[in-house]
Amino acid sequence: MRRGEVVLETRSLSMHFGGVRAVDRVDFQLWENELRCLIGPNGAGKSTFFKCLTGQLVPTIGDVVIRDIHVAGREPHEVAGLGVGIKTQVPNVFDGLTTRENIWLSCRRWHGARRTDALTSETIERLQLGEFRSRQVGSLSHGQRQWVELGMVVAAQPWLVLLDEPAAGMTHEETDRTAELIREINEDAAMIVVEHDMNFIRRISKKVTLFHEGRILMEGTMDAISKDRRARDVYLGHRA
Amino acid sequence: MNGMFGQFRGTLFAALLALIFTIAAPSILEFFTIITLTQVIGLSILALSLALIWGYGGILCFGQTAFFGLGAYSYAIAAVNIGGSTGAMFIAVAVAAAFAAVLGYFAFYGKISDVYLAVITLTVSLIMYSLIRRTSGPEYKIGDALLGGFNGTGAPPLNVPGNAGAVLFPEHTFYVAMVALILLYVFCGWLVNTHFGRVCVSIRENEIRAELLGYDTRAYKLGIFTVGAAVAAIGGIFFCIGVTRVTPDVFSLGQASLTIIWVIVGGRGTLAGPVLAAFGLYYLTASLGTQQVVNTSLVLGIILIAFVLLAPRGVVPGIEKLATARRAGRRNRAKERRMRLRKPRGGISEDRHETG
Amino acid sequence: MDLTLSLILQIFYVIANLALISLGLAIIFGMMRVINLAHGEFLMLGGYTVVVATNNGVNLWFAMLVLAPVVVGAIGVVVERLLIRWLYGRMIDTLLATWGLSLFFIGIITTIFGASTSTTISPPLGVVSIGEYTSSGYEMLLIGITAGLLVAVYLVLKYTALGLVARGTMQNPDMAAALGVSTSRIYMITFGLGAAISGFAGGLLAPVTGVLPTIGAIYIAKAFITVISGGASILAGTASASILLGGINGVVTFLTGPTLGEVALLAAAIILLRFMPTGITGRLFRKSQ
Amino acid sequence: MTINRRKFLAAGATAALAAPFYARLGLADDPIKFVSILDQTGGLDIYGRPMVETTKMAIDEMNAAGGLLGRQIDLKVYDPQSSIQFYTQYATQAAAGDRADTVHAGITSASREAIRPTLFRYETLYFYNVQYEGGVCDINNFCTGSTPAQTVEKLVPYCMGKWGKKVYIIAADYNYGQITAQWVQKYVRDNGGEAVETEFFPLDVTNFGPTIKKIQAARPDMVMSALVGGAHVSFYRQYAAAGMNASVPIASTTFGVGNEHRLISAEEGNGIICAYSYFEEIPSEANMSFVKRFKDRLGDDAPGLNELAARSYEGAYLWAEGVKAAGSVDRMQVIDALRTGIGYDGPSGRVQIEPKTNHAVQNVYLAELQNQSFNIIETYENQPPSDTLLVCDLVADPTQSTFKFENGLKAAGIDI
Repeated sequence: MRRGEVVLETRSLSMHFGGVRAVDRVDFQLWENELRCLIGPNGAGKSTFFKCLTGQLVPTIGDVVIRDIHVAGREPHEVAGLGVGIKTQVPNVFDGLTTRENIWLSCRRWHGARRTDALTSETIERLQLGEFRSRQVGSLSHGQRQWVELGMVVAAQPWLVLLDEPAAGMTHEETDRTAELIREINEDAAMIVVEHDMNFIRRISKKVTLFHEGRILMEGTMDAISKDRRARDVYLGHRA
Repeated sequence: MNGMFGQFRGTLFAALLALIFTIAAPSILEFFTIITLTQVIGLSILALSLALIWGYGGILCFGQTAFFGLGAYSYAIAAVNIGGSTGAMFIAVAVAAAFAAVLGYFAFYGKISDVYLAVITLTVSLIMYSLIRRTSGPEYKIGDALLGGFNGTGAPPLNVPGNAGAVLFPEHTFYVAMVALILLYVFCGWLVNTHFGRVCVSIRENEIRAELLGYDTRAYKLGIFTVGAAVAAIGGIFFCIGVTRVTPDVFSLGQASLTIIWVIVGGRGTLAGPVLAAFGLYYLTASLGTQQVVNTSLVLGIILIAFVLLAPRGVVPGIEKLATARRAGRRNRAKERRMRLRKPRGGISEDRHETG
Repeated sequence: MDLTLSLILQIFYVIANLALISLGLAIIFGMMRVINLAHGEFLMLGGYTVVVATNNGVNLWFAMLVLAPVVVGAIGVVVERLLIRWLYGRMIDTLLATWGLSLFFIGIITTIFGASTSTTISPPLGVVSIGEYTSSGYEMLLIGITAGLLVAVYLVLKYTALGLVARGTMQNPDMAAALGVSTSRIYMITFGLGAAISGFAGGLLAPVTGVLPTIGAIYIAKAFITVISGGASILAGTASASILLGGINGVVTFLTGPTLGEVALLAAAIILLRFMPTGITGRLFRKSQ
Repeated sequence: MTINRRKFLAAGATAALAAPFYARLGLADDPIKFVSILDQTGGLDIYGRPMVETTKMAIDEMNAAGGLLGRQIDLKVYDPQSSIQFYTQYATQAAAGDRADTVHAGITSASREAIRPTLFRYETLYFYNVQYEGGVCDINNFCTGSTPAQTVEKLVPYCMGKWGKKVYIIAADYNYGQITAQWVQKYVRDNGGEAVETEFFPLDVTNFGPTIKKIQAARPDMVMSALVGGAHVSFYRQYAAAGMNASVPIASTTFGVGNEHRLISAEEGNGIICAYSYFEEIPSEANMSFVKRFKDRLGDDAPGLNELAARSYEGAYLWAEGVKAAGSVDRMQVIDALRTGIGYDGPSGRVQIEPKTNHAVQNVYLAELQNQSFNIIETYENQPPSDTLLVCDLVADPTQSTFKFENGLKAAGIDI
């Protein structure tokens, strides 16, 4: 399991907005079946970095390679088309459609009609969304909508999953279930999770990448990072 | 499937009602009403086309009239040159769809925002309005068809396929038009329930999400836009056959606005609503024109203003909402109350139109 | 040489004319996101105010500069209170409402004054000569008034408390409300101001074009395209789009004739929107967004 | 394509369809049905409203005088709201629904061409009482307005003689303007003059600045205008504002018919010379009485009278003359009677149907505008529709129902 091949790689990836270098020459590698957390204070560039991976932003310089395919500058649907499941920061769901329809649309991208129906029911079961199956997603709570979106990611059975703040705005109980789900997903897929919540990261992570001012400050286990002075300065500095 | 997707049975039911109406028309309507219905059917097909691409595809095309008018003009010109209506209809639909495909390609692949797409399509329609009005000189001919500028050009009547001499009577043209409307209505109802249609609805709801699921949203939007243009072109064909003439007014700002208004009045997210709204507003306007007591514009203006204040969601969704509320109320009043304490339903999808 | 010079002046006038008929629409659309299909009728009402007032012996300048904006501005406030304010957040529905409003105004004016109204006014100020070519002095004055109007609106938006609050409210109504600003009042004033400027424009143009209840239809499409081509920034957008579209229209009209002039204007707008989908100012003046 | 009514009724299979149809066939002492379809709202209302008022006046007068053939006349007015689609709607309603005995309808040629085939198909007599470009050749359609050859032929030589031979032509960009401009060019040439430029304007143009500069550069002796509609009124104002009306005078066959002379001030309009088959200021007994009756009827709100309004009145009376002569309202009998050369002596003088074209032989007047009213300066009596006569002969072929748009020009020797 450990250290198979590299499934996602960035090569001196940079994203400039005017004079601001939101992401600055980042070299990053993700291995098969790895679960990597990206952390960093606000404005560290992790969300911009994430958007470069998903195709929502076109990097100024550098490249993103997913399984030997160059994807920098490609459309998000082309990235997703490689079998990558993506969840963005704000709950990005189809508010006017029901829970079931949301998940159905995700499955149907990959499977025929009959398989989709089965898989949709399965996913709803797995995420315990049965109660809201026929409710319009727009009428659900924030945490519930986050779950619907996670359901959409899972339902497509991706081999690589990119999550941006999956636990944001969730209740304690919901966060627990999310952590559990992420571990479950990680059994079949490599993952990148962008997160703020240190406690949450502690529960899921194996390896963490710390961003600061557009660059990777350090990589290591959560324990190692939380003991490091530089890392504490980064956070404390911003807290002050 | 239920919710947004689950309306196909209702579509078939409405189509059946329309079919019964068609068959019963001669015994319940006056003869002249039947023969003037053809042009109204043409307009209602235009309403249907916008109901499809705006109500379901989320594409606010302010210039749907561009395809409507292009269909009408192409039909008139082709029918004069070919000397028969059947081939001309296919040509008209192909011209409008091809034009929409090119325009849509530039718009969607150029990532033009929603509001500006609305304006660009309107501008295209207005350019056609200006250009076609430029053609009043005798030198503006396509084959045997004189374009006629401001005065427009005559639109030949329908004939039996393969026999250009066998021209249909106006009352028979009504049947053809009505059947076309019903078939197109069922087609649109079927389309929005296919995988393609559902993806289009999802793009309306959240384009980024659809893209992140791996759908090439540009291609889907282009697809439904082109289909909508083809439907609008069929509307244009029947409209000009009904009027017996096509004039530049088909491209005008007034006609473009009216098309949007049908969909607002009928309700976004339904197919039958805008179609009925087109019929209703037409006959309201036509009947106002038969009286001499008050100014027609004045009355029509007041009715529209009152409508927007009193029935903000459109007629059909308003009725549907009432009906659902009553049914749900009977089933489970307590649950309804709980839901109402949370967020108002559907608010978010409407908000999308305001940004941009 | 004389011809060139007088032609340049003429093109300035075409540009000023376009800016004048668009500005009221730009304010209402830019700040409130309301597409006002009754914009042409606001211009028409301004024109009628001037014609009716002068027919009853009121001084032409007073009617144009004071009465027209005040009357139409007041109508705008009433319309906002009775109709538009119920529709905030339903931008598309304002299309239907203002379409109805447009028909209503045409109907009521036709009912009161008939299909046409006799007038005695003509453009004041006589003739300006450049060599052998003559231009209307009043048209030259309109260029100046339009420029002045743009500057005045700019100053109001930029430097007065009202302008600042209005811009803030348009950006983020919730935030402004939290600051204790009555958004409802701001919308009312903005709509009234937009209507007043439209009325002002309509009044100024009355001596040049005459008035009819249905004359609004002539303006609305052109004003709409100018505003959209201009993009997000109300003033810079309206001004730059007027210069570009009016310039093209004026030059092509002179070179080939008025029909192609109109077509060139519309084609320029399409090309513009293709390459700058958010309008001129969206691309060139990002800050103004 | 024609529906033969008798055949229709005989066919048992269509009986169900035809039921509402024949139920409406009137009895002998039912009122005669007169339908008027004219725009009273929308951009064309400046033309349509006066026409409706004079039509109402004509029918009221006839009824007050005991009606026609001892029957009252029932006037039904439809307002198509400046929209072609409603013309088709109401024409069908009038023909197949109301079973009208005559339909007087249409302002633009577009509206006429939309309803002419419908009324021919449903065998309903049709009067078009508007000045237009000529060329209609339809046994069922009487066009009583003046056509370019009637007015332009008189106006151009008169004005060239008065002002000079260099003519600058401006015209509205639609059929009427295009064809009128061609006729103007022809008569300018025929009279030894030169048309220095011909320009066409879309109907919604309000800014004439660039054109006025071009006129200044071209230095013509006169401007010949065939501008039309509310927007084009701006031209006369802007022309005067640039001081041009003092140096280069204007002649027109379209100015005044939409009450343009009251929409601009006296100084702006003074000196414009126009040609029509009717002016409100015609000093004849018949006209002064007509104007007085009209003003008494409508009081202060009375719109100005022009060729369209007067001809709508005269058109109604001309039809009544036909009915009286035929002794019946039957369509073919009335058509035949009208084509025997009967006429009506109305406010504009004698109006008489020319049987080859179903157009009117009528007086043509030239008038000069002073202080918002026209002074008649020339009168030409009994002018034939010489343009349409070149292409149309309904005596030789009385089954025709066409609009010879191009042929009229070709026959006149005008290149297209």
